Amino acid sequence: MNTPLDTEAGIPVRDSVTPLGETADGAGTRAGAGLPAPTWHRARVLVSTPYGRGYHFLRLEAPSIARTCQAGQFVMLTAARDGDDGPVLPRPMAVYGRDPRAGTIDILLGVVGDGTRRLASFRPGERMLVVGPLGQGFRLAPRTRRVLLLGRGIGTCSLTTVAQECAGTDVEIVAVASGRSADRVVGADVYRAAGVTRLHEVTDDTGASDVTRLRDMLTADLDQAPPQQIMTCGSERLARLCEELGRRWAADVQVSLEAHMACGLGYCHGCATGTRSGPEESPLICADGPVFRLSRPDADR
Amino acid sequence: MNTPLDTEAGIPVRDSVTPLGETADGAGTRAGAGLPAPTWHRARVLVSTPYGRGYHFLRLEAPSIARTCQAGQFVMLTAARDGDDGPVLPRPMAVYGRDPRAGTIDILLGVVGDGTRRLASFRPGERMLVVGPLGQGFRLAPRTRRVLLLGRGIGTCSLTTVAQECAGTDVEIVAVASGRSADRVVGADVYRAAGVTRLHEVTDDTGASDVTRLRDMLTADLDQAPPQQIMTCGSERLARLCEELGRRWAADVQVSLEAHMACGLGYCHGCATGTRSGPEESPLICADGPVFRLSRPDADR
Amino acid sequence: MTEVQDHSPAALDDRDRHFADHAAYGTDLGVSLGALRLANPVMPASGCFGPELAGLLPVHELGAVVTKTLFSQRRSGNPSHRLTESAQGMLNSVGIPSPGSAEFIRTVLPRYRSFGVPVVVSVGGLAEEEYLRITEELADVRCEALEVNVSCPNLEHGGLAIGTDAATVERVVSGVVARTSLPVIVKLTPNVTSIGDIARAAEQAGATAVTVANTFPGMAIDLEGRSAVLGNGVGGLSGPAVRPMVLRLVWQAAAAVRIPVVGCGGVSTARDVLEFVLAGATAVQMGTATFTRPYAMTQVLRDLDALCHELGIARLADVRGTVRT
Amino acid sequence: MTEVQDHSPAALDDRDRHFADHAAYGTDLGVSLGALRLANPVMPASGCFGPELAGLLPVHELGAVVTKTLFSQRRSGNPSHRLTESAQGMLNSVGIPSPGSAEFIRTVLPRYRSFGVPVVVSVGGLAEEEYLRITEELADVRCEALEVNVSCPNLEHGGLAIGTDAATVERVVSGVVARTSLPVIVKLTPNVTSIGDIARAAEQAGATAVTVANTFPGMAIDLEGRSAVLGNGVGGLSGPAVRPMVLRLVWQAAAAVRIPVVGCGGVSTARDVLEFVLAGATAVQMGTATFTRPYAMTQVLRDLDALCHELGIARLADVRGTVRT
Ligand SMILES: Cc1cc2nc3c(=O)[nH]c(=O)nc-3n(C[C@H](O)[C@H](O)[C@H](O)COP(=O)(O)OP(=O)(O)OC[C@H]3O[C@@H](n4cnc5c(N)ncnc54)[C@H](O)[C@@H]3O)c2cc1C
Ligand SMILES: Cc1cc2nc3c(=O)[nH]c(=O)nc-3n(C[C@H](O)[C@H](O)[C@H](O)COP(=O)(O)OP(=O)(O)OC[C@H]3O[C@@H](n4cnc5c(N)ncnc54)[C@H](O)[C@@H]3O)c2cc1C
Ligand SMILES: Cc1cc2nc3c(=O)[nH]c(=O)nc-3n(C[C@H](O)[C@H](O)[C@H](O)COP(=O)(O)O)c2cc1C
Ligand SMILES: Cc1cc2nc3c(=O)[nH]c(=O)nc-3n(C[C@H](O)[C@H](O)[C@H](O)COP(=O)(O)O)c2cc1C
Ligand code: FES
Ligand code: FES
Repeated sequence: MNTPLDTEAGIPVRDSVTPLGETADGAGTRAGAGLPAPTWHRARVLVSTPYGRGYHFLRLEAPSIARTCQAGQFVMLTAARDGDDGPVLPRPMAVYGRDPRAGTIDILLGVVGDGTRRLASFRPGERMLVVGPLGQGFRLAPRTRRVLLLGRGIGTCSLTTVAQECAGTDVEIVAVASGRSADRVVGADVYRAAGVTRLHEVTDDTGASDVTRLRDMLTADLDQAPPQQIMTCGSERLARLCEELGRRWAADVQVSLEAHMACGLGYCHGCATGTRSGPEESPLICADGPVFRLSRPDADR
Repeated sequence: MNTPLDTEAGIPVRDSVTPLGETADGAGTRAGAGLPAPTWHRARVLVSTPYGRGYHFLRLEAPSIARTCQAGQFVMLTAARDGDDGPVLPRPMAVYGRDPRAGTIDILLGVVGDGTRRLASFRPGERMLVVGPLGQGFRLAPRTRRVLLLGRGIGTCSLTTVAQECAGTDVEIVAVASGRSADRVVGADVYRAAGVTRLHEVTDDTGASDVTRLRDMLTADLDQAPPQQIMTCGSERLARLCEELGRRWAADVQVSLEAHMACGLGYCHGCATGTRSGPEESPLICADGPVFRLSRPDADR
Repeated sequence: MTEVQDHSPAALDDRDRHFADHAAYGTDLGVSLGALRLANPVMPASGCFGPELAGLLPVHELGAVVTKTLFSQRRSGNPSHRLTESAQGMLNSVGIPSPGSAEFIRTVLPRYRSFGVPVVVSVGGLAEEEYLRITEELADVRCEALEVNVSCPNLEHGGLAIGTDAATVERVVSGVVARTSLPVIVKLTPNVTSIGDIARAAEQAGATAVTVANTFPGMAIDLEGRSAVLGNGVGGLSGPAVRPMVLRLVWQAAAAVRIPVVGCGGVSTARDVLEFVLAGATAVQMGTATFTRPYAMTQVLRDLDALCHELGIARLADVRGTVRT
Repeated sequence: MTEVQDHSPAALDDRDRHFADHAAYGTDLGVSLGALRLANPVMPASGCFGPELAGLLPVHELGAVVTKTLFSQRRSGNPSHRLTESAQGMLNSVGIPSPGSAEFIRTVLPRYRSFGVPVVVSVGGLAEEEYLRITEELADVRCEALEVNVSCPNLEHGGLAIGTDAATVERVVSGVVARTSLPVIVKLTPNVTSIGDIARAAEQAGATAVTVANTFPGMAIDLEGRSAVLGNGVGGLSGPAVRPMVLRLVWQAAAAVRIPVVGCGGVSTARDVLEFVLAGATAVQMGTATFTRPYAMTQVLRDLDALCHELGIARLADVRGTVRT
C-alpha cells in the first residue's frame, strides 16, 4: 500500500502508542469535551494547483471547519463528484493550514492512487465534500515553551497547524521537514509564515535526513534548551528517533498515525491500530487518534 | 431507457427490417466487400462545446476514420479516460460530419446519462478512444437522383453525412429535421454547408412536425418529382411515415436503428434486433445495420 | 486565535441547510415489517452507522436505526488492515469487534434510543448456542426489533457462515423467535447457490422479515508487498459494485417468501431505493453510501419523495414488487 | 470525395503504432495448462472475442483464443435488450446464440485458426447429454483445448446451472473427458456456496484446468418503464465490479485443486493479471475490458512484461500462488 510511513523491522509504531485521552484507569475519553463537533461542507474549491514533485495543493471554503479545527485534526475528502461515480471511500487528509477569518482550509496531498488523483483533478469553482474536523489533534501542554516538530514527506502536513497555533504566542517551534529530495520537502511556507524559530529542511540527497546525522544535529542544537514536547508524523524511523530524544530530554512525544478509513468518526471500526492481546479492541486511529502518545510497551514510561 | 426513438403501439420498426446486404437466398453479406476496415485512435479532442438544448458537439482528430467513414456508419466512443474508472461500455455514436482532409470527425451527442455526460466532459487536448468506422451505412443506389432525409432529434446525426457525401454530385437532397423545439433540431448547419436543395426544420412547438402535416407537406412538395430513396432515423412514427411514402413513390426506404452495444463489431451478440421465430438469430444492429431496409413483414414488397 | 462569530445566513453550514430542508411532495413512504410500522423505508445497514453520526444528518428522520452486530461477549475484531477499496466498492474485514451485551445495554443502546426512531439491534454468534444466549440477554431491553446476522462464521462447522445452510438457519431462527417477543429480521448471506431456499427457511422458522443481503466475499492483493491487503486475508464486498446482484437476490427472495424483504447492498440514490422496491423490497438499508456522504440516507429520503412525485407514485407501498420481467 | 494519401509517420494510426510496439524486458510469461503450453497467460473470455477483432489488436500475440460457447444446434439467443451497464460492470443476457456445430466447423473455426495461436473451443448444453454430443461432434476438429461452460441452465433440472451441483459437474466432465483427447478446461459458475467443492469435482473427473469463473447473476430495472432492462429479466454481471470476488474465488479454487486455475472476471490491467497470478491463477481471461478498449489484452501483455521487470519477476510462473495472507 502507499503509505508515507517508512517501515522498518521491529514493533510498528502503531502498536507502541496509547491514546492521548486515555486516563489512568484505562477508560478512554474519546470525543473529549474540548473537541469541536464535526460538520460538513460541500466546499467550493478556491485553489487547486500542483505543488513540488507529486504533490497537489487545495484551498477549500469550509468556514465552520476553518473556525474550529485544532492542530493535528483531519478531514475526510470525498473524491467522487456529485452524481458521478468515484471511489466510495473518502480520503483522510490532515489540515495543512487554515484561515479562520477567510473561512478556508488548505490541504496538501501526495498524489499516490486513484483517490488522490481525483482529488487533484478538482478545478477551482467545483465543490468537494469535506467532513471534519475529526480526531484527536496534538495536545500542547500548558507549560510547554518549546516544541520540536519532526515531519517527513507529506507527514509534515499534520504538524504545520501546530506552528500556526503557536504563532504569536510565547511557544517556540523548532521544525524539521525531511524528504527524499528538495521537491519532496513540504511545509516550509507555512512554517515560515507562522514564524517558527528554526526550520531545518533535510533531504536524502544530501544525507542530512539520515537519522544519525539528524540526532547529532538536534542534540547539538537542543541539548542546552530541550523542548518539552516532540511531535512527529510520516516516518517510523523518525518516530523512533523522537522516542529516543523524548527519553533524553524527558519530553512528551506525540505521533500522528495513518490507517485506511471509511467513516473517520469512530463507528465503522475500520481503523484499529492493531490487535491488542485480549478481547479489548485496540484504539481506533480516527477517534482515539490520529495523534497518540508514543511509548514503547517495553519502555518504563 | 433513454432512446431517441419515439415508441408507439404495434410492431416495432426493429422487427420490420431486413439487412441491406441480405441477398435473395437469405445468406447475409455482413462486412461487405465495400466496407472500410475499422481502426481506432486515441483521438485528440479538438472542439468540445455545448450545443442547443442538452446536446454537445465534439470534434475529434481521427484521420483514418475521417478518410474512410461512409454515410450512416458509426463509431464507438469510450467515456472512461485512460487509467481512470468510467463506464465499461463504449457509446455508439453516428458520425455527424467529417473532414477527410483535416482528418477530423464530428459527433453531436445528446447528453442523457452517465456515459454521454462524461463524453461531454472531455476538454480540448484530452484524448478519447474512438473505434470505427463501424456498421453498414446508408446505400445510395447508382440511379438515385433525389433523396429524402427524414430525421428527428439527435437521430438526424445519422443522416447528415449522406448530404455531405452527395455534395457536389448531381444527387439532390431534400432534408427534414424534426425536433421538440427549435433548440432540439439538429443538422441544419451541416445540411446547409452540404448545399441541400431544400431543408425543412419542423418542431412540435409549431405543430409542423406532426406526421399528418409532414405527410401533406412532403406529398405536395415531392409528388411531382419523388425521391428514389428515403432515409430516416430517430423516430418510429417518422419511420412509419417513410414506409408509407416509400410505397406511394415506389422509393427504397432505409432506416438507421439503435441498440445497446458492447463491441460494435458483431462478435458480442448484444445488439440483436429482436427474436426471430425459429433458431436463427435476428440481425445484429452493429454489424448487419445500423442501417436496414425498412419493410413491414406483412407488406408485399 | 480569535473566534469568528458570523451568524449571517451565508455562514450556515451545508449541514445546517440539510437539517432545515424537508420532503415537499407528501409521498406516503410508510412501510410495515410485520407489526413494526416505519415512517419510511430507509435505515442504516448494520456496522455502517453509529451515534457518532448524530450531528451530520437528521437521524430522527430515518425509518429506523440499526446497531452494529452485537455479540454476547466482548470481542476485539480482526487485525489491520480492516478496510480497502475496489472498483465502485469496498472490502471490509472488521470482524465484528463488540463491547459485549452488558456494556452495550449500559452505554451504547441509550445513545441509539435517543434518536426517537425504532431501534433494530443486530445480533450474532459464532455457534448456534450464542445466538440464543444473546437473545436471552436482550430479553428485557427496549428495542423494536432484532436483526439476526447469520453471516457470521460458524466456528463449530469449519467456519462456513451459518447462513449458508437452510437447516441451520431454521434452527437458529426458531430458537431466537422462541426467546423474544420482538419482530425478528433475518439478515441473509448472499454467498449461497439459492437465496430462496434460505429465505424460506427463515420464514418457516417464524421470521418477521429477511434482509437481503450481507456482503459478498472478496479479496484484494498488495502487489508490492505480495500479500493480501486485509489482515484477515478475505473480506466482504459492499457498495454500488454489488447492487445488480443484490437487486436480483431481492427479486428472488421476494418471490420465494411472503414476509417482507429488506434490501441491502449498494443503495446510494433514491432511484436505487425505488428499483429495490419494484423488485419486491419493503424497506432498504444503506451502508457504504454513508461513508461516501454522511448525509446520504436523509438525502435519499428527500429525493425519493420527489422521484415518486415525478413518477406519479402517491404511496410507495403500491409499487412494491410490480416490476415486469 | 478525394482520398487523402498521406504516408507520413504522423498519419500512422494509434492502432498501427500498437501493432508495431513490442514487449521490451523479456520477462518469461510462458505458462502451461497441462500439456498445453501457452506463450503467455492472456486469452479472451468466451463470448467477448471474435475474429472481427483481427484488425484491432495483434491477436497472434495472445496466449490463446477462446470461442464463444458453441451448442450442437443452432440457437437464436435471448430477446433484447441483451446488454446494460452498472457501476464498473455490465450485465448481459445474450443467451448464447449459436450457429450450431456444423456451421461452426465450416465457417467460424477456420477464422480462429488463422491467428496461429492455440484455439480453445467453448462448449455448452442445456442437458448433460448435450455436452457429450457436442464433444463427439468436435472429435475430429483441429483445436487445442475444450472449455466446458457449465454455467448454462440445466433445463432438465429446473434451470439451475449444471455447474452448481458437484455431482452433475463430475458426471458431465467425466463424459466429456472420455470423448476427447484434448485438454478439457472446465469453466465454473461463481454462483455457488463453495467453489472448492465444484473445482474438486472437475479435477476428480479428469479436467486439465478450471476457469474461475463465469458471470455473477444480476438484474437491472428501468424505473420509467417499471420493467427489467434485460429482455431475459436477469443477466450476468462482469467487469471490474466483480474482480475482488473473483480474486477470492481463484484463491480458494487454487487452494482446493492441483490442476491449473484460469482466472476470469474483471481483469483489465497488468496489475490485475499479476494479482490473479499471486492468488494462484496460471492464466487469465479478459472479457469486458476488450469492450472498453479493443486493444486491452495486448496492452496488458506489454504492461505485464514491464511490471514484472519493475517488481523483479523474471519468470511469471515463479510467483504463482505466492500471496501471503
Ligand atoms: C489522519 C490522516 C491524515 C492524512 N493526511 C494526509 C495529508 O495531509 N496529505 C496526504 O497526501 N495524505 C494524507 N494521508 C494519507 C492519505 O489519506 C492517503 O494517501 C490517501 O488515502 C491515498 O488515497 P489514494 O486513493 O490516492 O491511494 P490508494 O492506495 O489507491 O487508496 C486505496 C485505499 O487505501 C486507503 N489508503 C491508502 N494509503 C493510505 C494511507 N496512507 N492512509 C490512509 N488510507 C490510505 C485509501 O484511503 C483508499 O481507501 C493521511 C491519512 C490519515 C489517516
Ligand atoms: C448506431 C447508433 C448511433 C447513435 N448515434 C448517436 C448520435 O449521433 N448522437 C447521440 O446522442 N446518440 C446516438 N446514439 C445513442 C447513444 O448511443 C446513446 O444515447 C448513449 O449510448 C447513451 O449513453 P448514456 O450513458 O448517456 O445513457 P445511459 O442510459 O446511462 O446508458 C446506459 C447504457 O445503455 C446504453 N444506451 C442507452 N440508450 C441507448 C441508445 N439510445 N442507443 C444505444 N445504447 C443506449 C448505453 O450505451 C449504456 O450502455 C446512437 C446509437 C446507436 C446504436
Ligand atoms: C465496515 C462495515 C462493517 C459492517 N459490519 C456489519 C455488521 O456488524 N453486521 C452486519 O450484519 N453487517 C455488517 N456489514 C454489512 C452491511 O451491513 C451491509 O450488509 C453491506 O455493507 C452492504 O450494504 P452497502 O452496499 O449499502 O454497504 C458491514 C459493512 C461494512 C462496510
Ligand atoms: C457479452 C458477453 C457474452 C458472454 N458469453 C459467454 C459465453 O458464450 N460463454 C461463456 O462461458 N462465458 C460468456 N461470457 C462470460 C465471460 O466469458 C466472462 O466469464 C465474464 O464476462 C467475466 O469476465 P470479464 O469481467 O473479464 O468480462 C460472456 C460475457 C459477456 C459480457
Ligand atoms: S475510520 Fe471508521 S472507525 Fe475509524
Ligand atoms: S454490439 Fe456486439 S454484436 Fe453488436
